Amino acid sequence: MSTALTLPARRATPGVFVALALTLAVGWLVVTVDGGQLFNQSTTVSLLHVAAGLGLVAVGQTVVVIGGSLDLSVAYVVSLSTLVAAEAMQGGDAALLPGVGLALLASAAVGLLNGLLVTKAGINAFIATVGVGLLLKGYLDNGYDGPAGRTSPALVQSLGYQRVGPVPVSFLLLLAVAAAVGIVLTRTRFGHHLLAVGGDPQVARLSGVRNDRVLVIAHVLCSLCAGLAGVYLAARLGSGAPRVGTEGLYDLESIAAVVLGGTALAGGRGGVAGTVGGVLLLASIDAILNQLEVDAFVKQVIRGVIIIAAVAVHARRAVRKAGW
Amino acid sequence: MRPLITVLAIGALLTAAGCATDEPTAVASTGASPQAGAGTGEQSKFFVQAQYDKELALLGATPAGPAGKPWEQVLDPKMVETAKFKKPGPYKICFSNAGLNNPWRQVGFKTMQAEVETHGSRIKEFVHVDAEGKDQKQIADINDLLGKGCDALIVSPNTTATLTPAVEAACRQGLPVVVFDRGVDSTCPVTFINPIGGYGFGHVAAEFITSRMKPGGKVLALRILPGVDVLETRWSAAKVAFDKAGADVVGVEFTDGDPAKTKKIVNDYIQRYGTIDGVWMDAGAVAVAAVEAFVDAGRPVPPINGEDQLDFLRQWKERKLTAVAPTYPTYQWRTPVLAALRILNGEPVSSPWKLPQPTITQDNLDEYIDADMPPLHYAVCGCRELPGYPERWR
Amino acid sequence: MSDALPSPLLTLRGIGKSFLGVRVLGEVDLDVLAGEVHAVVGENGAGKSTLMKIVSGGYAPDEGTITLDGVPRRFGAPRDAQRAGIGIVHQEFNLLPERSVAENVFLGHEPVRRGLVDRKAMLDRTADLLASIGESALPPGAPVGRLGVAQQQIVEIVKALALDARLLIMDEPTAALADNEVERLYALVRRLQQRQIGVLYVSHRLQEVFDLSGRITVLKDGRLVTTLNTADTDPDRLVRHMVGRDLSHYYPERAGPDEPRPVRLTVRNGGNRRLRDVDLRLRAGEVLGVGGLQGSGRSALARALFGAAPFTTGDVTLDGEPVRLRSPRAAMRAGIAYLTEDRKGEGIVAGGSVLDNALLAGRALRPAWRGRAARTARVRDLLTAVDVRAAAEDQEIRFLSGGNQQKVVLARWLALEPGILLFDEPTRGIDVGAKSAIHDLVRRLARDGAVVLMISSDLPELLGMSDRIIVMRDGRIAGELPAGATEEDVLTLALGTVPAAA
Amino acid sequence: MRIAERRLLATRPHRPGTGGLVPILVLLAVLLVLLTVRQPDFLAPSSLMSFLGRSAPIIVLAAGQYFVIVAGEFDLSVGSLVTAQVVVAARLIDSEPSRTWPVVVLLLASGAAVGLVNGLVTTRLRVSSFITTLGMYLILVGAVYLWSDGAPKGGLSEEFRRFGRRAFEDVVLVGRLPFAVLVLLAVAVLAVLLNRSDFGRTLVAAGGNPRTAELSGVRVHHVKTMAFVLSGLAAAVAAILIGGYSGVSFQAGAGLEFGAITAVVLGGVALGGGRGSVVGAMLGALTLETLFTLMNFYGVPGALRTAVQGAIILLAVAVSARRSVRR
Repeated sequence: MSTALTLPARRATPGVFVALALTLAVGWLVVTVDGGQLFNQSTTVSLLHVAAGLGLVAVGQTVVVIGGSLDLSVAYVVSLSTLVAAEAMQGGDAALLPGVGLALLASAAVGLLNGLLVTKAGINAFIATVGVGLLLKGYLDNGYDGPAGRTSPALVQSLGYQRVGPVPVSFLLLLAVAAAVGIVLTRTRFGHHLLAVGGDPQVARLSGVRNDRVLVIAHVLCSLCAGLAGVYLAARLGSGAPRVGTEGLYDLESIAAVVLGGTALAGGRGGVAGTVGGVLLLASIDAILNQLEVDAFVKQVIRGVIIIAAVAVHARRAVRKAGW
Repeated sequence: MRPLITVLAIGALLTAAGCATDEPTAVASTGASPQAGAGTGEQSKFFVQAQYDKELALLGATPAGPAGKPWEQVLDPKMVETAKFKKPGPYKICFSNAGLNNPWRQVGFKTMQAEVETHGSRIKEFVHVDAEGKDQKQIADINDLLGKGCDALIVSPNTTATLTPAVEAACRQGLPVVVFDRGVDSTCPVTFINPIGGYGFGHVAAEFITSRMKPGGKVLALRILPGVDVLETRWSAAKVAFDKAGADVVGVEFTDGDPAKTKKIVNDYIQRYGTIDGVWMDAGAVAVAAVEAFVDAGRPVPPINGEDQLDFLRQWKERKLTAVAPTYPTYQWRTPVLAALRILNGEPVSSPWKLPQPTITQDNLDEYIDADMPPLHYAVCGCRELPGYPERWR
Repeated sequence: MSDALPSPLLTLRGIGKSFLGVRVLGEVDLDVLAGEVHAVVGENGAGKSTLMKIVSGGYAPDEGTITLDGVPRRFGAPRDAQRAGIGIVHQEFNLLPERSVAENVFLGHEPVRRGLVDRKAMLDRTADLLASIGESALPPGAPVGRLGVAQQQIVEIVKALALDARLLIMDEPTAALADNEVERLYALVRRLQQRQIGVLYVSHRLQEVFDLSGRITVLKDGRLVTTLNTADTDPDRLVRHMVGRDLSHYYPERAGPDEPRPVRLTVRNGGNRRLRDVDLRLRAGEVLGVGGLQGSGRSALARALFGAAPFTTGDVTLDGEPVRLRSPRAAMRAGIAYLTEDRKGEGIVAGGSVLDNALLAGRALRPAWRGRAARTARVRDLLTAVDVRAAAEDQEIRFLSGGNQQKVVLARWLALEPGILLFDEPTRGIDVGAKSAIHDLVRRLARDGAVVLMISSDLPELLGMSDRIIVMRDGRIAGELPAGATEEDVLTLALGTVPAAA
Repeated sequence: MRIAERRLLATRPHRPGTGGLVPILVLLAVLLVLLTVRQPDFLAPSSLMSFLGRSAPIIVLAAGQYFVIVAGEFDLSVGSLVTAQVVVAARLIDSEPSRTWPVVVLLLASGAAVGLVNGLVTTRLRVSSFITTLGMYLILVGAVYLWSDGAPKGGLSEEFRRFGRRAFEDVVLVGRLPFAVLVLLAVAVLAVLLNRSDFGRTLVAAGGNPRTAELSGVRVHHVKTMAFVLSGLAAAVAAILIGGYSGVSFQAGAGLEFGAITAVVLGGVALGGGRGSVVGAMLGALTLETLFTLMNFYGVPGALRTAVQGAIILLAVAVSARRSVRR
């Protein structure tokens, strides 16, 4: 018999947004002193574009992480999706929607495979998704020796480069997707069940939740988000790019963003808002260091330190609230 | 029951993967297959016959320009007017760099920085943004640079196709754009600077190897990664050469630039085929590892190619290898700065600006070996009389 | 069992189940009528939990039929059983601490409006359900992790009722409850009965079985022994059915009141976040019982003495010398052992072997390379001595029954030859046979000069085993009672209804 | 019935997790048979020895990773640690033979130090080890590039390189005995002893149920930190062997963390901790290496290899997941 269940932090207050505000303030100051300008139009647009790509992947990653799972195949899904979209479109606007549809369908299929391997075959998510990632890498390496296909110009125009003031359409897409996923997580049965499965699979199962189905759907959603990121990148790059996902380190960076946003890797706790904050934080740090022309290697070190420090702060807060 | 089904499903997947391997295997090991002479397989979609012919022709051409300064020379010059870009100095020059993630780019970038220093009075600011090998970031970087009041923009694209729209956007701002190393699918930049190119590299190496081994000899091709355009063109030219010479390409392997993996692969090929008659490489990064694999196995090193990295050149000399080192010279990093300054001064430049691409052979090997430089330094850097030599490159 | 009875709500016929070729249940028949409380009793390992899991859809039976309302059923998953109207209140809480009461209650069947979860309806209906069982004080929006154990128990029950359950399975529902809270549960069960809900009630506490049930089914070794009308039997006869023999006396003889033995451990003014003003003297050879309600500081006292949540104020002496019990290791070095209340969460390493579990403390405290074989041999002897029943010593401990797991944990501590043993609910959820074995052992340890501090919610056990009893309330020692005290004495102190004359 | 039950526990010799080795042994055997069919002389002593020698680094890494994983944690920093160590060694030795041994000692010490930091951050600051070691990975990669200005400098001495490259020649029975095999043997023996020692068993318990372990006197933070230190040390040994085998390169450790984790899981060790043996982990690594060699001999096209590798890993792990008794 367990002792009384103790209560950790109820809702992770979006501490990441405090960090974001601080980072931007300090960054603005430093950049200004340095003689640069942090918030001019082009910098802001660049920042939001970088955030849009990573953000879409990270929002999807949030879903699986809340369910207590993990997806390390997203980088390859992103690449796959750019190729499927661009090759289906072949530079024509007529095939725009079918192209997007096909890309999402292919991504969903990968998510389905991930989900089935994790639930039905009982393979740990880390290994299952690394394995699927290797399968995809094999397919991409074997089938493509470089960029292929052409994205439809209309998509490039709209999703790739169009913006409203300083805000790119792609970032609006990210916000829309994040809002939708946020509603799914907090307001639908699936969301409630997912939080339960991530929090305690046994409890969920005995409460009549179909754990396997919930996790499979979570993996499909995650891959769909990665696929959408792929569509965006195809629009941005004008063609399918077999290495764009791995170059972008979307697998590890998306997990970093999720964790920065306060979602626990163990599952059962967290939300999309924090993830978007985490993505913006990562992108802002990048933008600031870019302005200061900091060496890429220094950047990497700083990024590593910030990720560890942020999670340590989260952990401290959780410990203080929960007691032992 | 369910897990069983899953296991079976994965099994089926595996079998499928296994099946799919058959065809290309047969193609890769042409010697073993009945259709010998069918060659090294389907030509890459990167192969463009006209481009290939042009590059091979340039290999024999004589460059115009000052002797001894290959970074200022041009092969087959086609001058364009730049008067509309003329403006008074000093200038702010911006550089969007694909990455600094390998020694070649490191050496090149240091050379470029040194070149900038020599123009201290004419360049007031040199802004460098590193895209860390990410297309997406480089697009954002270029966009970002457009808001910074640059007088000229130098771009070394991460990928040709995907960076084209961003470069075109930069051109539309009326800014002189200079592209080097990899190109873009657009004529909007004022000029595109690069050496002869991948076909030349791959062809020179493959010709050398086929000429030094018995006809129909077994060749192992070691490649770094699939899907990198520069490397793909090198291999597609080598394919043509090997097929023409009737060489038996027993394997085309990817090493990821990892010397340990390279040694393991070479070892296994030695064990499998007894002798290997030639080793072709699409880049020099793991050439030394390949040489070591033969040495450690107690076999003579067959004809092999590397690049102009000093570790390979030293091995070549010490072990008296039968070798050749086509280059993709790092001195090309000097040229964009020169070109930008000329353009801003309204002087005509050649577009495209084709630089000579020397090959290191047994005859001129000693010229390039420099005992003081680190092992991964690229010998054909054109940097010896630049400020800060040699410390800057160490 | 007579033909005159109305047709039953649930009928089980010939239920059987095997795991890995071992038959754990066979040919079990059982009926539950609407509005009946039907108790199921038996030793640990008798198959009660397995049977309950079969009825609630956790396992599919290998043989036999389940008929609900005259319709034969097959449950592939808990979900199917829930849909059919069978709810279960688990021995171990199935609640998510981070989620609200309402979210927990409606987990798996959230009300939906226009595709979205209708949060308002969820809160309202939870409030209604709570009111219907007289618990309207419980806020439906509060996170479950903030509630006390008894309240969590109520949430469990409401969770089962939310599905309009017509049959409710209660598996050791009082295991976590203090005695005054049990009364509330009784009232609740009777209210369910009035609503014509059938209740399958599994418990080790015979008192409850007699207080609540109309009929009792006894299982032994996976088989049906008998089904009795509660009115026609008594505890002694029931126990004979359960164990197949007479248990003439439950509790072993105390040591005689001979010469006072030396004081081994004293605490003066001990306090920490959960304890205040603790003064304590433990003598060699005595069994000190600790009573009190859940959360009164009983476990906190044991944890403080064991260094898991140390005293922050006050002085502790051992054999007259001051000691600092800052960590479990320090306490272990001082010869103190602690058998935790939460066996699964804190007592065993579920995936470890029986032997690894038994060796754990010795390995941790005195790592050594030489002498390992001798230590292992000693632990083997201990495992035999405490009569652990397992297929092999490298069997994973999670496959053992609760009683056998507890014996392994005991062996782990005995291997250290501790002088002071802190037992926190050592017999909770353990069958009668294993229970008396543990009682014998406790007594024998005391006779050999050890100090035993025994926390128990089971009043007969507390009274039967202790040489002396202290009762905790609100983090303090509310009073001390000699051997021979009555249940009323303990309850009075625990509830604080009469000022304790200390 | 009762009497039958009262018999003593079957005291078969206690071998932690031997049953879990069956799948990996079967897989290894199948791969070896396939290999021998294609290349009969692969099993010749000298060929086998050189295969073992070149596989030594990843096997050593898997042994180190085992201790971290069985304790319920991850170490994603080992690959970058190997790279950093090789690059640092080259720069410090700078082809000067006399500096070999001091640098070897320094590498071991710095490997242990990185492990210590990983362990302390994970246990004391309660940062999930996935994040700790991911951060450490970024830091090490960034730092080493920064320190070397983007290109490795200096060079390794022959003395340093012999550990991974040279061998005792003309040894009876095996012919050629690479030093790396001896190092591997020593590491393997040490790892098995550690696994069976009190430290090893308490570590496994700490991975299985940290609360129980803590309350049984295990210093959970301490043993987990030690596990990270062991992983760091293993990375240092691997770095010495890899540097020796193939020289200095930024690619020296690329991807090794995933390789090691995959190997450990392939060897039947549960991610999440508490179950599996170090022998299984090392066999898992050997199996992976055998698979790569097999693909070399069968001439599987380079681009497809990852797919084959992925499929085999999924298949093997699915089979052992199915085998592990579900209740």
